[in-house]
Amino acid sequence: MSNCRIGVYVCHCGSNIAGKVRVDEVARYAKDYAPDEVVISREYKYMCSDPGQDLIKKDIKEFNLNRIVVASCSPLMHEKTFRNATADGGINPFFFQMANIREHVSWVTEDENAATEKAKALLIAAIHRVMHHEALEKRTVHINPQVLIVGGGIAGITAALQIADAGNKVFLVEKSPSIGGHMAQLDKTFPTLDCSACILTPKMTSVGQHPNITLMTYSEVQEVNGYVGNFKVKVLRKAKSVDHEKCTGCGVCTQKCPMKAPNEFELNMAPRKAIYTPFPQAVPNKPVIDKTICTYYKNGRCKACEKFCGPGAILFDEQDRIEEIEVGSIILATGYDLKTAESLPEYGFGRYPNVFTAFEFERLVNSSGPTGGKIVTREGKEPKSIGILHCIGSRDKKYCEYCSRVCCMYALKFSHLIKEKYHDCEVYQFYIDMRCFGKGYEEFYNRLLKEGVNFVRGKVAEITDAALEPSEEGKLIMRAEDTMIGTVRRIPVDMAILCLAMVAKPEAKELSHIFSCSVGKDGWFTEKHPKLAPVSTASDGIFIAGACQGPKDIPDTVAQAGAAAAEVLNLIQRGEVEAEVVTADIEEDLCSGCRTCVELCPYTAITYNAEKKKSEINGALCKGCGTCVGACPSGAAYQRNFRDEQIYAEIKGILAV
Amino acid sequence: MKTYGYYPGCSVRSSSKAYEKSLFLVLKSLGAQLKEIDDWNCCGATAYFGTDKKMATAIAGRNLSLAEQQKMDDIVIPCTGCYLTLRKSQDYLKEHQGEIVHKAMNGAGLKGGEKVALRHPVEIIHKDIGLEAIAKVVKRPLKGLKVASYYGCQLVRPYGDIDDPYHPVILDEIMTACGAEAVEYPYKTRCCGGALTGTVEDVGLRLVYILLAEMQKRGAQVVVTMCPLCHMNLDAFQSKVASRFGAEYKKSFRKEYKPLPILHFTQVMGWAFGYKSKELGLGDIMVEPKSLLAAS
Amino acid sequence: MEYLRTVKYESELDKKFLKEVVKHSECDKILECIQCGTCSSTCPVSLYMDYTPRKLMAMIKGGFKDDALKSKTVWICSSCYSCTVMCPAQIKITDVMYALKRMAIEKGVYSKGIPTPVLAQEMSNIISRKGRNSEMEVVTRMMLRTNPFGMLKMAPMGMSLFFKGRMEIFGEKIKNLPQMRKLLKGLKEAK
Amino acid sequence: MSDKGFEPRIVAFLCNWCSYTGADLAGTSRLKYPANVRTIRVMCSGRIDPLFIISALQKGADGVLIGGCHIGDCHYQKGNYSARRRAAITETMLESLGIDPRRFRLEWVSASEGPKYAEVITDFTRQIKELGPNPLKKGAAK
Ligand SMILES: Cc1cc2nc3c(=O)[nH]c(=O)nc-3n(C[C@H](O)[C@H](O)[C@H](O)COP(=O)(O)OP(=O)(O)OC[C@H]3O[C@@H](n4cnc5c(N)ncnc54)[C@H](O)[C@@H]3O)c2cc1C
Ligand SMILES: Cc1cc2nc3c(=O)[nH]c(=O)nc-3n(C[C@H](O)[C@H](O)[C@H](O)COP(=O)(O)OP(=O)(O)OC[C@H]3O[C@@H](n4cnc5c(N)ncnc54)[C@H](O)[C@@H]3O)c2cc1C
Ligand code: SF4
Ligand code: SF4
Ligand code: SF4
Ligand code: SF4
Ligand code: SF4
Ligand code: SF4
Ligand code: SF4
Ligand code: SF4
Repeated sequence: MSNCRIGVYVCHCGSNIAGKVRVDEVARYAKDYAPDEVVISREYKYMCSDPGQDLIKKDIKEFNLNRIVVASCSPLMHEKTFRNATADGGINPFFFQMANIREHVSWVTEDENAATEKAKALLIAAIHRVMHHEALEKRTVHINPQVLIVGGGIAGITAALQIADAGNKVFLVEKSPSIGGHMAQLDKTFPTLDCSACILTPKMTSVGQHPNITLMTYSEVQEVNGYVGNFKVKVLRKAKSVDHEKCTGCGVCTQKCPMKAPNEFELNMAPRKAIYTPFPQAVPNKPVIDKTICTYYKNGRCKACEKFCGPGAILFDEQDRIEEIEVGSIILATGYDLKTAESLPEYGFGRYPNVFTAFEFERLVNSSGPTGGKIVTREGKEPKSIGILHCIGSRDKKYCEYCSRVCCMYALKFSHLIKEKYHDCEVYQFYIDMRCFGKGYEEFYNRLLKEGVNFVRGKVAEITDAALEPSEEGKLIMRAEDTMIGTVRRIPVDMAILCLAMVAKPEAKELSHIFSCSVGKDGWFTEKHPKLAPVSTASDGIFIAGACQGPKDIPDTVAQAGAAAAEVLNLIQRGEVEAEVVTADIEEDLCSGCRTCVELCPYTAITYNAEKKKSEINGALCKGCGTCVGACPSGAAYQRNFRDEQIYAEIKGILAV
Repeated sequence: MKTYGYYPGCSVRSSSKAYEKSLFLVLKSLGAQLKEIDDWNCCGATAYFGTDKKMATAIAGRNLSLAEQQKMDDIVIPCTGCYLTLRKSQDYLKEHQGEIVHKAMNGAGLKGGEKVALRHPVEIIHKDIGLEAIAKVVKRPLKGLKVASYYGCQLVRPYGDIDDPYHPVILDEIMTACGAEAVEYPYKTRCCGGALTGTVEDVGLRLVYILLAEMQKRGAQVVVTMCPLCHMNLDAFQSKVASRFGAEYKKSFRKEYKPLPILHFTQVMGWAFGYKSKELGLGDIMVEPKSLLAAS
Repeated sequence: MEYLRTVKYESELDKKFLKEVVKHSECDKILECIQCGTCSSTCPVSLYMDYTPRKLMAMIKGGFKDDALKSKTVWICSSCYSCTVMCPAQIKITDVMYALKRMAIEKGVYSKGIPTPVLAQEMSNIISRKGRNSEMEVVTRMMLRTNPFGMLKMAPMGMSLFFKGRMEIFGEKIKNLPQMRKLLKGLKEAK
Repeated sequence: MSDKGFEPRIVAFLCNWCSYTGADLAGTSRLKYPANVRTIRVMCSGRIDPLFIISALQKGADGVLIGGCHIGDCHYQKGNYSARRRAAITETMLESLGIDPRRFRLEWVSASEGPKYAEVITDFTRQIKELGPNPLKKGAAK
């Protein structure tokens, strides 16, 4: 390419480079190597300083340069600086290439000759490469200010209110008939012991009434298309069989309905009707019909609800439908599940009636729960002794390797709630390590120590009802090594509570496909960076908040929801974002339609156009990894600024010395 | 008639002949038979792993290799001790290809041993043959007989691939298929004492006591085992246990300790299939079981 | 009254012990023990041990070689594998017990009064002589070496087994004994 | 082949996010390693076409290294899986071309593994020195 007029600049970096590399020799070598193309080759003390940059700008004008090469530090350090200088000089910033002769040469090489030779090779490679560069334009994408939030637990609620309060439209999609999530099931919350309903209900109501929030309960996201700023989302609105516009929430239908089913909200410890609202403070506080148990849907008889409904809100023939919405950003806040107790047969859940899960216990102490807040065994008796078993399924390589983070604290909370009601009840905490790391948490632990709870440091391996002596009869036996004392103890109790591991939602994997983000080995959504981008995902414009990212308590969940809201507001405020420049594309003529690339793209940016029998790349989705390019057997796919010919030129140059 | 390879192990040739006898009959009724590995040797047993793991593996490996040379795809092993020893040895052979044990085996003209599938009778009866087939050949359903199935350690642990290591059910299901009532109790896989009854008797006997007491309390009339060593511990040591711990039992549970008949599970199946007491070796059992079986 | 010194000086410990144990097959995960006590909790015989399995893990990690190898624990372990299937760190504790047994026998430091090592040795002798094992012979030899008077206590049970035809005095032999001997000899030479 | 003065030339393709940054870290930590390696930056190890490797060997490289993020850490989620798959193909390709596949290496180096980068380069240089000059190289062929 003889019309290239290249300016070469070799930096001393004080003595950082010049102390090891003979920079004058390197600069001369470049000129001699390609005397026709290299118009000017200089060395200078500090290229990144203002005078250094001015040198480039001035030379472009004076020598009519159209390509710039700087041999200095790592491009990760100053590529931007020199691209800007190049642009300021009046040529496209991509007609620039950098050679790293500091981090990769002067700082790591002992011998001066070897360093100088290596620097030459890297510089010649850059010269070869820059000859093949092309002008590239920066692009921007407009951001639609509407926001989708998936999941209406405390995470989704918090984020929705913050974004809506800032004046933006929010669609909140919740799978179940009411928002509230797991927090709605809790009794008191550690460490301050606020009543969960008291702090949550006002927030739920605000969501229900907020003019900027469109609440879509009993709904699920089915499909997401598009990219940051411009997502098209299909939401499945499951038929509620009740017209919520007309319904006044009077509850008469529920009273009259003859069909009962176990109430999931109460962990099946109480019944609900076929037409029901899941709990008294539900938002929206209007019922849905569970078609799987309603006799009308099963065999066409009943309709009692319809008969008694004053406003005529019952809609038996309502159908599931798909609603399409357009948003610019998305927050996933789909929460967690508890590991099923049945998956750990050694703890006898189901075989021994008085083995309870942690959630069952939350409902048991809750004054609006199935026992009206009375802690009783399944036979209805007051327990005289209770064992609380930590780390059930957590910190266990057979099940979940991680620590669930909240169970130590809620186990302490349980002890307190028990002691509050039954002062003389013997409460045993079987723990491995007491993890109380939040603000005020250790203090809460200390308080429990004073309340006279028994702490046994040792894990219970199994629960049986096998008595070995009269005092054990009719009890559940906790056999554990008291590791502090070094003795195995058998402790009989009336009730055992399993602090089960928090686990990712089983559908998280499927959601990660729908939203093009990823899940880690345990099924939690993966953040972009664990410390520096904890609520971002690998897909721009899609954020995560709350326990769907990993086990978390409410303070952390709320903090994260706020962070996710801030990220979204940041996008909205900016109005547009810069798109990746070094994206890939496909030469239509060359593409054989083999579809190798389609499979490989981590961002589903490539689609196969069946009509043309060619693959196409959506430039807005492509993040520029180049994987498709590396795999394309026809050479049809190419990546901007990393074209094959550019890399071949670099290879040629690097081996020319 | 399906033929399986067969590794008897030393115990069924001495203390547990009745197990082998009844196993053959039961399988015959179910349309299967066993072909013994010619010139098998002792599996090495657990104690062996405590002396020299490589030697133990080599000794067990000889059996696996013979089975393959004799063209057996799978071998049935009635003793769970042998079963586990052979399985662990096979794993070792797979993981240490080309190392010392393989070299020594090759030197003695022994090859392979990694392919043959190792099975326990309970597993083939439950999986390959199935509960329906059992129900079909039952002639004397064991109506009302309360049977405690005892699994012991080594079938379900450490592999855990045949049934749950903590709460297995396959033997209970086999017993139910024979018309009996399965007794639910928490110690189905708790250790029977293993070799401790012989070495550290105090501990061994106490383990036997805990098991028998628990079964008794849950109303078991008969206990079935699936391993000669378990059987030996529960059966032969029972009188000792009764005399040593009878008083403790009475104090704790306010009842006399009543010795339980301990049977090989195949004996109970054989009875349900209509075989005679003599054929099944019922007379070998310390606590006479025949009247109970006959009554059911 | 005599007061014992219970402090352990680092110089009394053997820091290489952990490495030695880990070298044995399937003992590689000891380092991951979180001292939860699940093993001791599920172990049916932990009550009779001088050190619970959990303690033994800590002792191995800490280099308490003498105490670990002399402990009764390894001989009381009945190899039931409960701990192995329950350990949240997936440490194969049973195999660790086996490894310690082997090391104790090798060094001849096992705790006196425990007949298991003798049993194991007798068994291996019989197998290398005959290829098959005879319960009667093993037990008799073990008793004679460790506790001759115990024989008398065992006698009644032995008699009843004998009368039930469940005691074989002369064990069987395999046919191809030369092969067995060659195998064992090959093994010894290879080592 | 043990040319005493043989100084091999090694081309290293490094991904922008992990390995290139790791190499930078080796520099900022002033670690020392042989000067035989020359780096080419790509955005992702998934971009690397096996033909780049062949081309480098044809043009006179004595060894080729690919550096990517550890499996599971790819900045682009799964580009390094492609790299791993292609590395296997590359090895067979090299063999069929009569090139010792040990002249090619795939290593995972994270952005914080400056010392590992230095070790890898040191070790690979040593290995290539043992293998001697690339026989494809003109003039080097015997
Ligand atoms: C027994 C127990 C006691 C606890 N006690 C306390 C305590 O005292 N103090 C404390 O700080 N923390 C406590 N926690 C932790 C607390 O529950 C969580 O921190 C909190 O609930 C996390 O909120 P979230 O919104 O992230 O998830 P969730 O509460 O799980 O909410 C997720 C929501 O998303 C919905 N959803 C799920 N999937 C979809 C989908 N595909 N589409 C649409 N919607 C979907 C769900 O229906 C749900 O409404 C306790 C946890 C447990 C297990
Ligand atoms: C030994 C140690 C190791 C750690 N290692 C890790 C780790 O590996 N991983 C991890 O995640 N966390 C780690 N942490 C925790 C981590 O350091 C903190 O989480 C983090 O630094 C907190 O950041 P910050 O900005 O809140 O506070 P700081 O880092 O303390 O920053 C506060 C800033 O405010 C300035 N400032 C203070 N007062 C005023 C004022 N009146 N006016 C103006 N400016 C003011 C200070 O000069 C300072 O620059 C570690 C902490 C310690 C002590
Ligand atoms: S451009 Fe880079 S190498 Fe040159 S002076 Fe600036 S920091 Fe140093
Ligand atoms: S009776 Fe009608 S108005 Fe009242 S809650 Fe039911 S559906 Fe709504
Ligand atoms: S029609 Fe269905 S929902 Fe309505 S009252 Fe009858 S059973 Fe209940
Ligand atoms: S928080 Fe406590 S109970 Fe929960 S897994 Fe962690 S250590 Fe175990
Ligand atoms: S891999 Fe290349 S040829 Fe195949 S579909 Fe993609 S762009 Fe077209
Ligand atoms: S360069 Fe990467 S992100 Fe872009 S289309 Fe190709 S594979 Fe997808
Ligand atoms: S169960 Fe495992 S992790 Fe826990 S103390 Fe025992 S060996 Fe250690
Ligand atoms: S294998 Fe040994 S240590 Fe482990 S539980 Fe069984 S008897 Fe105890």
